[in-house]
Formats: sequence, C-alpha cells, structure tokens
Amino acid sequence: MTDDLEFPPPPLEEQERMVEAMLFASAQPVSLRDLAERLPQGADPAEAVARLRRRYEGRGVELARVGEAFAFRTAPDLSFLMQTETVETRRLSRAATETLAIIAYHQPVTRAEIEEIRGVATSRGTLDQLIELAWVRIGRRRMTPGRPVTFVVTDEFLDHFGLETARDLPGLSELRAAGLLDSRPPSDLAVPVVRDDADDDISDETRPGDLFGEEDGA
Amino acid sequence: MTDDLEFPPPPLEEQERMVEAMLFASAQPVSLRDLAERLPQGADPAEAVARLRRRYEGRGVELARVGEAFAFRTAPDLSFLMQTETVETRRLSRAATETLAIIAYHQPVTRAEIEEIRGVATSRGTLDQLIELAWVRIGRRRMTPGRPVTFVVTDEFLDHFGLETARDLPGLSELRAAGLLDSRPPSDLAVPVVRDDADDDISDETRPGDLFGEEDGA
Amino acid sequence: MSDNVTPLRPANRGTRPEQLPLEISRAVEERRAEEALIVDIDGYEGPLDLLLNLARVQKVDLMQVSILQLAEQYLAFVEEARQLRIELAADYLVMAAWLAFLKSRLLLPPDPEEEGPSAEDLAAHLAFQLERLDAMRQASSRLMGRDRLGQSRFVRGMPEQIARRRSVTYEVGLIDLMRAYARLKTRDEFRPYAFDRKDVFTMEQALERMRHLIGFAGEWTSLLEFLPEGWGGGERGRSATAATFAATLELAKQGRVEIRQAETFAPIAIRRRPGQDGPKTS
Repeated sequence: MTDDLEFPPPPLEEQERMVEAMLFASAQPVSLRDLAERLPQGADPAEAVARLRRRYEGRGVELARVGEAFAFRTAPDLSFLMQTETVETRRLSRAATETLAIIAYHQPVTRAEIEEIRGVATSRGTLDQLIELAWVRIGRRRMTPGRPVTFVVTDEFLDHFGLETARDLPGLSELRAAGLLDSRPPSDLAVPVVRDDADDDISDETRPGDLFGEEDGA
Repeated sequence: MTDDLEFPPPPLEEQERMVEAMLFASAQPVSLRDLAERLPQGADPAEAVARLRRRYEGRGVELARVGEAFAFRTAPDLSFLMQTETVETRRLSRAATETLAIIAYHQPVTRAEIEEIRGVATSRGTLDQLIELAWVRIGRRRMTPGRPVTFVVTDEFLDHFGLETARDLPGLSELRAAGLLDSRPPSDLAVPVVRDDADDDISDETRPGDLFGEEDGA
Repeated sequence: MSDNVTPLRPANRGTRPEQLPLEISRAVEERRAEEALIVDIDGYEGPLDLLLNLARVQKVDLMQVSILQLAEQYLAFVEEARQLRIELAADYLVMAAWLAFLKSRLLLPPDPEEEGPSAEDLAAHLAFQLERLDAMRQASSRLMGRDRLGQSRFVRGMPEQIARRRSVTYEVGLIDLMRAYARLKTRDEFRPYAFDRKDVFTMEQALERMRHLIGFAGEWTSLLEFLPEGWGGGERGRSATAATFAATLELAKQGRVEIRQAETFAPIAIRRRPGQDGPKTS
C-alpha cells in the first residue's frame, strides 16, 4: 500500500490531540474502532488512548475504559460539586438489584438459573426494567435442551457502575475461588422453585428449534 | 470570617481539578461567580481558570471564554473530526417497528407473510425505510409460485439491537416468562369495546401523501 | 421498639412494663412477637430469603449453619403462620415440605437401598445455596454503592456531535421490537371476555329438564341424547353438555340415576336407577 508511505500518519502527539478532541466531544464511550475510522490512515488509536490516560491520571476528569471503548468522566471524589448535574434515578427494587448482580456475576445466565439462585420466580417487570435501563441485554442461547435465552450485562452497565470490563466486578475472583459462581449444580439437589408458568418452559423443550413461539398454531 | 481561617481553601492544584470537572460536566458555560458559589470558601476561581487555560493550551480541547463564562471546546483545527451535521432522533413508527420485528423473528419472510401476521397491508414505504436504515435487506426468492422476494435482517440490525444472531431473540413463551410480555388486559377494559389495534396502522398508512396508501385496498 | 404503644398497656399509668402483672407482660410479649411475624412475612423475598434470615439468627458462618436446626426453625415459622391464619404463598409451603423431607432423612439412619443424593448432600447443597444468595446480595449492595454515572461521575455536559453518516437516527430498542412482536402475536388474547347469557345453559335448567326426561331412560342412554334442541354444537354445545353432566351427577347423588363410562374419554351413558319409577303416565 503505497498510500501509507506517501502520507505517513501524523506524529503520536497529534494523534493524541485528535483522540482527546473526539472523546471529549462525545457523551458516550467511543470504541477504538470508531476512533480508527476517523483518524488518518496508519494512526494508532490504542497508543494515543494509553498516552491520554496517563496524561489525565489524577485530574478532575479521567479517561475511563468501558469495555472496548473509552470516555471521559469526572473524578468520583469531586461528586460533591455536581449537585446540579445529578440525575434522579428511580430506585430499583431489591429484586431488580439482586437480579442485576446475579446477571453480572454469572453471565451469561438463564432465567431458570437466576431463579435457582434467588429461590423465587422472577416477577414480571424485573428483567424488563433492567433491559429498558440498557444494563442487561439478551445473550446467546444456551446450547442445552430447550435452548434457553441467556442474559448478559451491557457496556452501559459497565459505564454506569464505573467498571472497565465485567472481569473487574468487585470481589469476582474471591467469589469464583469460593466456588460461589459455579452455576448449574445438579438440579436434583436444588430446592424447588415454584413457577406459575412452568408449562411454558416444558412446552419449549418439547419443541427444540422453535424460536418463535408459534403458538398461533397457524 | 473566622470560617476561612478554620477551613483553609484547598490548594490551587485541587481547585483547578474542581473547576475542570465542573466545566466538563456543565450543560452551559459557567461564569466565575457560579464557580465561586460551588467551590469551597476562599477558593480563587479566576486563578484556577487561568491555570487550567494554560494547561489546555495547544491540546485537542481548549478552555474557551464565552462572554463572562467558560467552557471546553474542541480545538478549531480539529473541527474536521466533528461533523457539524445535526442528528435528529425520531421514534420509529409503529408500523415499521412491527414489520421489523416480524422480519427479525420470521426471516426469511415474504411481504405477504408479514401482512398476514400484522393483519394489515404493509406500505412499500415501511419496507423501504427499513432497507434504507440498513436493518433489512432482500433475501433469496422463495421457491413458490410467483417466486416472491423475502426479507431478512442485516448485520447492522444485529449490531444496533445488541444481538449476536437473530436466533437469540426470545420466543413468545420466553417473553412471557421473562415478564416482557404484559399479559394483563389493557386498563381501559372497563369500556366493553373490542380494541382493534389494526385501525391505527391503516390510518397511518392511508395518510395523505403516502404514495403507497392505495395498497391497503389490495 | 420500646416506645411502641401496645394496646394492652394501660394508658396514663406511668407503669413500666416490668411492673405489669406477669400475664399482661407475657401477653404483650406474645403480641409483639405476632406483630413482628406479620410484618416480616411481607419483607421476605421468598423462602430462601427467609431461610437466610433464620440462618443469620444462628449467628454462625453460613457454611457452619446447622441445616437441621434451620429446617426446624423454618417449619416452626410456617406452623406459627398457619396458626395465625396467615396465608403463605405456595413456594413457602413447597419449601416446608422439602425441608420436612430433608429433616426426616437427616434424622433417620441412611438407607443403603436408597438411590439419589444423600441427605448430607442435600443439606450441603442448601447451605451452598444460602451462601451463594448471601454473596449475591452483598455483591448487589456493593454494586449499588459504587461511584455511579450521573451520581458520582458525570459525562460531558455539552457533547459535540461526532460525525454520523445519517442525519436521522431512529430511536428504537430491542425491547420495543420484542413488545411489538408480542403485541402482534397476542392481539387475540386481549379481547375482553364477553359473557353471553343466551349461549349458557345453566345447571338449574339442565336439572329441571333431566328430572322430566330421566324416567324414560330405562336403558343406558348417551348423555348427549339429553341435550336440548339447538344446543348441539360449538360453545352452546359445551355449555349444555357441562350443565347436563352436572345435573346427572346431582341426580346420581340423589340415587335417581346411574352413570357409566367405559374408559377415559369414552361416551358417558346414564340410565334410570333400577327400581325407580318409570315415566308417570298421565
């Protein structure tokens, strides 16, 4: 590619300025891929981001990693200055926060597994609310009988809770070491969970590959 | 004021961090008076702003003076990175949302099948819009009489909706089980009128100016 | 809690609870315990949560919790709720049954013939479940206590739009898509239930009719023969069949008819009970 040779990328200093401008401009995290698309050919956004992060360390705003993306966020210790910017959030129910934690720590996790851990059926609106907040999304189906849908947390979740990746969840390694994240224990040991809609799942299992719930019988 | 003596203001370094965070998070330019009100007693916002301006000189963002107030702005020489085009956010119409959902769940699906599920004729504009948004594309022709074209969803669709494959979409029984499907009857049930949701769509699509409205009669 | 005014304490008497006659103070205690129980039931997120709370009362490391003792406490709790006529949800009762089973298995010597997991395995797994729920609960409060966006950390207040290829973005999420689909597929379920009297054959009507007709049924006759004119099919048929069947049950109870069904789903036949009068000839 002679183009690259004819137009060498700008010096790293300059790439850093460009990335700084783009990240400052956006309220949402910007991925390395998006940065690369807008930077001149041959630029190295990962390196520019790394330099920027060092530059902003300990400042009033910090460059946070959110999954595969990056965003400037104000330093948490200055939150007392931000009363005017504070967003009133709806208080989540205990069921919702517990479900969220279970999804984050056990992901990808099926609804049956969430219920096994909580020992109660998931009430309507709980998952709904978490998906609407964009903290939870649908993951791949589990390749087990019934091919159940799984739930995973999103980058918005990471951003909201100030986590770089889902691996940075507090206490994750301790919980894993204690065996508390070993999911799917033999089900004949488990305490039964009463579900009012248990038939739904049974009927699902008898129709492998039915993705669309064609209950209309048409 | 004896208070000032009892609680000396934080060092200028720290005041600079505070001003940096406030200017970053504020939705409007912030005046020195506003800064002074929010900073700890005895702080010197003018000096903090002056230091901050020097710090950002020549960077990707600059601390600009806007009348009597201050705000961060992208460095003018980098404005080529920010397209100034305004982005308008609109809600996708109900007809389009439903059509998109049907394609996602039943792909590859023909137009006749979409109409059968929706119970109303689909205007060409709806499909055109989805194709233009790059969420839907034309798939293989169906090997049935008339060899109708089918519609399928695109990778852009999966990307936008945070899905890995369209197969991961939850089926009806799963929607119901997850509480995503509100199976309670509508609250206006007290009035014994059979709601015919289809009407909304017809009126949507026969709006004057809709070139394809005539297809409703088909 | 101590400043709670309990209805049993005499008003304006400056007497301290410990100076009350013994029976009264005991009654106060009991009443308080009852009230605490009533209030607490609503506070539990299911039986596992209740168990976890009971386990905390044991004040030991969750891995050292005595499952046997826990089972007994749980069963006592459920029994108490029953005596107070508190309606417990089904899952509490299922758990009670399971714990009663576990308790008996733990107390009895192991049966070498028995298949499946041992009582110790079951108890260990329950302890694991409690510990896991506790861990998740702590994780959730740690999560909620983090420096959250919009509360402790803030985004750029004046974002500038980064280049977009399209000038209109459509705001539609996966949830909208799923709801739209669910709405389409369940549209017919939402029809208000209409109760049309003209299509309902009541049991009273059926009983009245059968009283007159049964005398003619000396031989086994299909139930369907007794359906009224014009009620043969569809919803009307179902209503008439159900009402007529219920009426024959009533007549059988009175000893006036006999009912016979050769096998499951076979036609139901009835006849007048031998010895009963035939039709009165007029």
